[in-house]
Amino acid sequence: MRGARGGSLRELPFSTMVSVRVAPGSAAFDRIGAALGAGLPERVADTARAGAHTALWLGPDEWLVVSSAEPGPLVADLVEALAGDPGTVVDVSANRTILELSGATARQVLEKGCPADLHPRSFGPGDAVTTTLGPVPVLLWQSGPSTYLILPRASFADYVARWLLDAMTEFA
Amino acid sequence: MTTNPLPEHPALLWRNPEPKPSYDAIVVGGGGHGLATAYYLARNHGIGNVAVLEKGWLAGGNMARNTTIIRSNYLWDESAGIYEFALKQWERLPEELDYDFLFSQRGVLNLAHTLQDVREARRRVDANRLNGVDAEWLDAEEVAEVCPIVNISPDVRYPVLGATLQPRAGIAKHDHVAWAFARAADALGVDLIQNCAVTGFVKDGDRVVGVRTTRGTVNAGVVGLAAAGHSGVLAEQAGFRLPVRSQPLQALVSELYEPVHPTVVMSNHVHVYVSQAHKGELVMGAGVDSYNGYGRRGSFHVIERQMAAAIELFPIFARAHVLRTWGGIVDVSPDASPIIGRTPVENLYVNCGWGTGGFKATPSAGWTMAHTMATGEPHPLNAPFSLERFTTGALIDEHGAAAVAH
Amino acid sequence: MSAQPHRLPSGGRIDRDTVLRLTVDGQELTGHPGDTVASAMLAAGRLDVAPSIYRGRPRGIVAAGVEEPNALLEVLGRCSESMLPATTVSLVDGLAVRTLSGLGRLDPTGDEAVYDKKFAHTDVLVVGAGPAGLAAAWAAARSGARVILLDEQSEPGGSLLSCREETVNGSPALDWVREVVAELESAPEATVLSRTTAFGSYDDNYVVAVQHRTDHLGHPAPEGMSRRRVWHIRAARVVIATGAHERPLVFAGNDRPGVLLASAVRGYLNRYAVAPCSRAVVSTTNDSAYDTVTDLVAAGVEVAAVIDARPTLSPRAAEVAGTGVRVVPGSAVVETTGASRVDGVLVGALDEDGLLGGDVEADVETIACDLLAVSGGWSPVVHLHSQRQGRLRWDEVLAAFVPEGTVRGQRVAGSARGTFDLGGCLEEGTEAGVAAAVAAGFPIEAEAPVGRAATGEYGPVRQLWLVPGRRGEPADWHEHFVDLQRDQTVADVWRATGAGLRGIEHVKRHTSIGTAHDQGRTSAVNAIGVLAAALGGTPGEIGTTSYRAPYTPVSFAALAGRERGDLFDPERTTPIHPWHVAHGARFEIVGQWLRPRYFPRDGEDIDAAVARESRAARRGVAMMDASTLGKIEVCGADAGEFLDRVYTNAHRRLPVGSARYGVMCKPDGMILDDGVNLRLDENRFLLTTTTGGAAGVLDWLEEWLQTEWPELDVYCTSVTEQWTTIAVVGPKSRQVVARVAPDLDVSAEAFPFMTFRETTLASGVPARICRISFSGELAYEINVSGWYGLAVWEQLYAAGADLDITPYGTETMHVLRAEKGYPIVGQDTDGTVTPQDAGMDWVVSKRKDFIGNRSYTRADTARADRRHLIGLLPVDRVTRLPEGTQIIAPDTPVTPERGPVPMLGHVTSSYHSEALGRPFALALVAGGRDRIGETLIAQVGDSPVEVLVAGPVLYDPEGNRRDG
Amino acid sequence: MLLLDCPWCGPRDETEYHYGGQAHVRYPQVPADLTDQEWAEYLFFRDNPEGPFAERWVHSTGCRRWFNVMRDTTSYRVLAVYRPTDPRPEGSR
Repeated sequence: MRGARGGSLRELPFSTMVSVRVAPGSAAFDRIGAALGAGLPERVADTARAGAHTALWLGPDEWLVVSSAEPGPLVADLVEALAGDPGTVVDVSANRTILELSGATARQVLEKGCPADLHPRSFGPGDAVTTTLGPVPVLLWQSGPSTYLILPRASFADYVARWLLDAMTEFA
Repeated sequence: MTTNPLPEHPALLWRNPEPKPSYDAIVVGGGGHGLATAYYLARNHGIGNVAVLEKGWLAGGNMARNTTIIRSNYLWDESAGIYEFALKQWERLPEELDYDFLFSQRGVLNLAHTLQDVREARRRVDANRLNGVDAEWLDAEEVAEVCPIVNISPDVRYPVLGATLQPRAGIAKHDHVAWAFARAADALGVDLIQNCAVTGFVKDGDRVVGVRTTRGTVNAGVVGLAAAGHSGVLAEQAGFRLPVRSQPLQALVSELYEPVHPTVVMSNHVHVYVSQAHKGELVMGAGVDSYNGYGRRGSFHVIERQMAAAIELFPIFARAHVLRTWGGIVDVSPDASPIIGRTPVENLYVNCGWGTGGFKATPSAGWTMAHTMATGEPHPLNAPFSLERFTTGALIDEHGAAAVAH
Repeated sequence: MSAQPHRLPSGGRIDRDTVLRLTVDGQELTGHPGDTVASAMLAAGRLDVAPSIYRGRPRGIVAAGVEEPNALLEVLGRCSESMLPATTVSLVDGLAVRTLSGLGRLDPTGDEAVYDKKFAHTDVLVVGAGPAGLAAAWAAARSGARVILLDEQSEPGGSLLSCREETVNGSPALDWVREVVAELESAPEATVLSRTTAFGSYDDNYVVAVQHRTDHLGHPAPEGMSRRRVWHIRAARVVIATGAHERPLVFAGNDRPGVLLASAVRGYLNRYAVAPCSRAVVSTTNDSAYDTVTDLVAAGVEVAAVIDARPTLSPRAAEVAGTGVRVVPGSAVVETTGASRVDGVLVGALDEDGLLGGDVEADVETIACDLLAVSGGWSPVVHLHSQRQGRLRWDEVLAAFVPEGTVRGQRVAGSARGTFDLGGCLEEGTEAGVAAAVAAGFPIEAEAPVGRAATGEYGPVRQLWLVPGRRGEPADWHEHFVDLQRDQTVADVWRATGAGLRGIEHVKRHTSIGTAHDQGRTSAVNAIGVLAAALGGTPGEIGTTSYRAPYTPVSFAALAGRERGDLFDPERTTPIHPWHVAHGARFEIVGQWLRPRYFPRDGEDIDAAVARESRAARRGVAMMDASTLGKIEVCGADAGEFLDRVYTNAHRRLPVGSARYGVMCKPDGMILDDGVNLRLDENRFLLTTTTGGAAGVLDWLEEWLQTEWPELDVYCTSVTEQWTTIAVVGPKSRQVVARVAPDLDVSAEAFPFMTFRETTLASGVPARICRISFSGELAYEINVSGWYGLAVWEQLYAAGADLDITPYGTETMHVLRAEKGYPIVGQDTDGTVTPQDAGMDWVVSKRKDFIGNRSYTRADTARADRRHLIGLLPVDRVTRLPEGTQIIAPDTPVTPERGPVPMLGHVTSSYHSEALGRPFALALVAGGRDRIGETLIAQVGDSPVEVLVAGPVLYDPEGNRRDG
Repeated sequence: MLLLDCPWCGPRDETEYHYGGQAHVRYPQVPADLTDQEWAEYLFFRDNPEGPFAERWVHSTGCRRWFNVMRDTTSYRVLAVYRPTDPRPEGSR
């Protein structure tokens, strides 16, 4: 959907997503980082991008890799990098839906329901945090100066999309 | 329009005596339960040399903060027994205490929104009826007949599929109830001592013989704790632990409105319980905050969610105004049922763990606690509610039937 | 302009060029933009509002702000709103209102306005845009810090909006206000919000405020623009600059229309250009009312006298007296006269104890007037400070409760902390703003603006809590009002103390003083003073009642925000949901999920549909969307060990490629959840949970892993939505599965029960197919990525079309599983049921420990007569027992009126079985397994129904059908 | 609305967390060795002090990590936040 003041919302379907759990600082951690082309980020809100893959920090030993590559080969590569060490690699491509909200008013739309501090001094392009939007837990990832990716669990996607469209009405 | 004020209180409520050095019995906590305990010690057991020690002002804790719902439609036999006994007392207390505390048997509806709610509700109705508790199952249209402002549209997120109705349930004016017990206890010779905090217990071996207070040490034959949220703190002073957690519970009232809500409606699923009190204010409970807290306040999101739920069920409330919110400290037990009985300390008895539901049980809590203190043995009604049940596993789990036991 | 006879010819912050129409109680009035309903009423010469709530006494406008106790409105319209003070409702054209007697009306018309929220984070939050707050925000914003300035009024300025002669930095004060606001509005990180009331202050500087966004517009709001917005503000530092409220005086007839707060009179004169009278008397205990006096004089209103309770003239009083105004010191108004409005006052002299000296009747002077302006001193607005447990101190000199110390991260500035002079407010505000910015990490220095006002230093205050009546004792003073809205008087307070009450909380409850719409803004401190007078002692010894949010009332709808209607609560759906909708499914709510309950065909009711769906599953083939089941991947070298600890049965030796049913319990031994678990490889399991239990089980596993067994090499990943799960059930299911999964050998030998296979479907979709059955029939569960869930569902539906493959819902699923005696956690269990109770001793390992095991040897848990899950067969073969029906022993007298009827248990599940051709039930019955073969009574309402106790497995007890 | 400082994610609103009750209550090594009374203590009995209290929280909508908080149950003020592997600060229980 598009609005007069430049706000738009769309779904980005069929992105590969892989959940990675591994102990930070371990050899497997380094191998997985290398396999992705950029080390796994180690701080809250950090993301690391290389080529088709972006790794999003979810927790001290948990990442979500979002990629334009095919799920099967990527999972296989990462499993190989883990090499049986403690940790896990799980294909979760269908577990979440990716909604893209963009436009000059995007931040204002989100601030109607997201308690995270989205002010540029605190949050900017390349940052991603787990938070809530209205009553729904989401992964919120700012992908550009006025573009945000919102990743709810897929079963909530319809609600979140309706919530966002409602919040955008004021700026339409 | 103008309206009628509440009935006047009696000209004299109570004396304000100084504590004596010694009493036959001391009740720690001058809330509804403590005052009722003292009253029944004097009335039922002839023990008038009793002091109620209250650290603040009489009935200033949860008694002053609750949403005044009275009902007895609990699931388990033990609960039905003690709450129904209380309801029968409520029905005679205005006369017995000669005090119009605005007991209004306007009925309580417990709404069902899911098939699981319906199963649980019908189970409870059937159990209630066999336990001698009045209970009916209503379908959605019948709900609307009892309470026309309930939204029974099938097109809402959690449609009303039906409700249980306890016609004899209702509300009373909380302060007036406490004052009625206080006045009656005072008249029977009980000393009601305010601004008197218990700071410790005097023990002779394993036996309690008195209490230390901010107004000096007072000796006692027996001591009963009726301190709700502070029970755990007192137990620790006496040297034992209780399986209770003290948590904030918030509630709120609106401004006064012309009557629109003739009954009491509770919904566990959407999480609302609301009545319209005599003056016209909507009285509504919010949820229990998750954490331990003695701050008599909770967090705002709990209130916000409560309002969303209220409007979902009662669209007419949209433009009502929240006038005042507040918090109390509820002592929540693992099975959402109270603990009334002996403690590991001889001659020290406890009445606690009522969580969010103690007001309605005021008469039976007082009655059974007085019995236990006077005789050293539990009354049949409170025997199942012993501390020992947590060891044997004989819990009285009211969570399933009433996640919120208001 | 005759419609506004009391409008002054000039001045005021109103737009005289625009005339707005207003209807009050049916009376048509006019006003201007900038007016409130109250100022427009006063301009028209209308002072009176609806009579008082209980005593029906005439009442009039008293105040000019939120503290108004009398003038409450119902604003009429499509959906009316009640209990809004006339002093706060901005005038818009065509506004129609009704005045209320303290009792509102709820409009049954649906409220279709939009309400929303806004989350904001700021370095400095300043509450109140009066002189102190403006100075604070101005200073803080210069640092570059994020600053939010809130104010409840229609424009910034606070008390300065009502001023006349005050200056800041040598210019008229309102010029300074304009400059500061302009500077703030141009600062990139500053936000100025008017019509926004901070009503609640919560832990860690979380302040909530409601912004009124549309009512004042006078035209419909743009679509989607919220009528009210609740701001959730997390602030590093908070400056509270909320000002003070003036107190009225307590004397006989003080409720008569025409008695107004002195500061309100000033506001009407200067802000709204309304002179609400022609001849005024001013009665005061302090200097502040003298500004009202000089303003009245400047506006051409005759001031008949100033009655000053203080025995000697303060410098300010003397200054005003020097201008020719008659000032009567050491005196008070003891009574008002007049029918529906003040037409005069009686003035008496007070001795040093505050009593009327001498011959009361002879010494009282009558002064004619049409307005009495009163000032009983000022009460700082300490609500936000107090809501955070900030302490208060009684200040004998100021005669006010003032903040004592500060709340962490907060400062109170200006008259909110008892600094009542303009210069002091500006200095304190600046200092607070600087300190807040510095503390938030934005170093700055700023020099305070210099403020000057006619009243410089705030002079002495006389504490005058009740002006004696001319006759009788306090217990008789039924016209000395303490709380106007609640109609409560000095006599009422005396009655409370006479009953034995000593504390303000008890007196409040006895009298209801302070509980009205205004929450005691004009009455609370006076009540404390009156109580102090009754009991002896000072107000400080009495103390205050608690301050609670909200500061001013907030509508339910504003708090609910968007969480209404369609957005009330998320509906969780599976990828197949659109298909279900398109095929007419009726849904059941399970947790937040919507699940198809049944798929009626034309004209079918639920029973007919379920019978048809059941037949298909038992005789042909049927399919169900089981995607809502929770799914958790558990990986790691210790995964098997971990599952052994959390499930009652062993999982460590489960072969790769196999499935096992598992039950998990709480430490108290009661069933928590269940599901079928797959071993994907040596170190990987896939657990399933109940639909409602998914999130809780994941949390449960993580809790044990992280807090008790961090040494275990185990990682849990929720994959609930990753997999779409489709159950294909029935004797013909093998055919259907074979068609969509041609690479799979689906023979019973090659693909036995409780195993699973990975394959690729004919459509190219990778799938994991399990031979699991929740019905006792041959059945498969096909798991595919959610991306392909709908497509694979449609493929299966097409592949089985010639076999009449039948989609079914949860109702049929329940019937099928109940016929086999499989319990549903949460339906056949209720948190008090052990696996043994549920007849699943077989799933409880005797060889390993697990969470809950220890509890089974406790006295109650070990009882033989616990309630067991068993089957019940109504003997009449007709009655379908309502779920929840209680079971009693035969020959039990059903006489509840004579005492509780002993109950043995209850019906947990009950259905008509198409397969058995009869109704049946599952029930929890005391000692049930020892009663098999007995006849018991199911008490259905008043009707006893004989039921035969049976084992729980009623259909195919031999298990012959699972392999097809 | 408490503001809790997750050791991994930093300060977040209370609504992102779930409460886990008293900290430092270990699951018994061998439950079978406990008397019924001791087992009951583990199951149901917890400290409930008025004042500093060491309690557990989990950052449910964030990093899903459990951690400990020392909080005053009267003022609600957070006195310390520490990881499960860190020792309990002085002065709490």
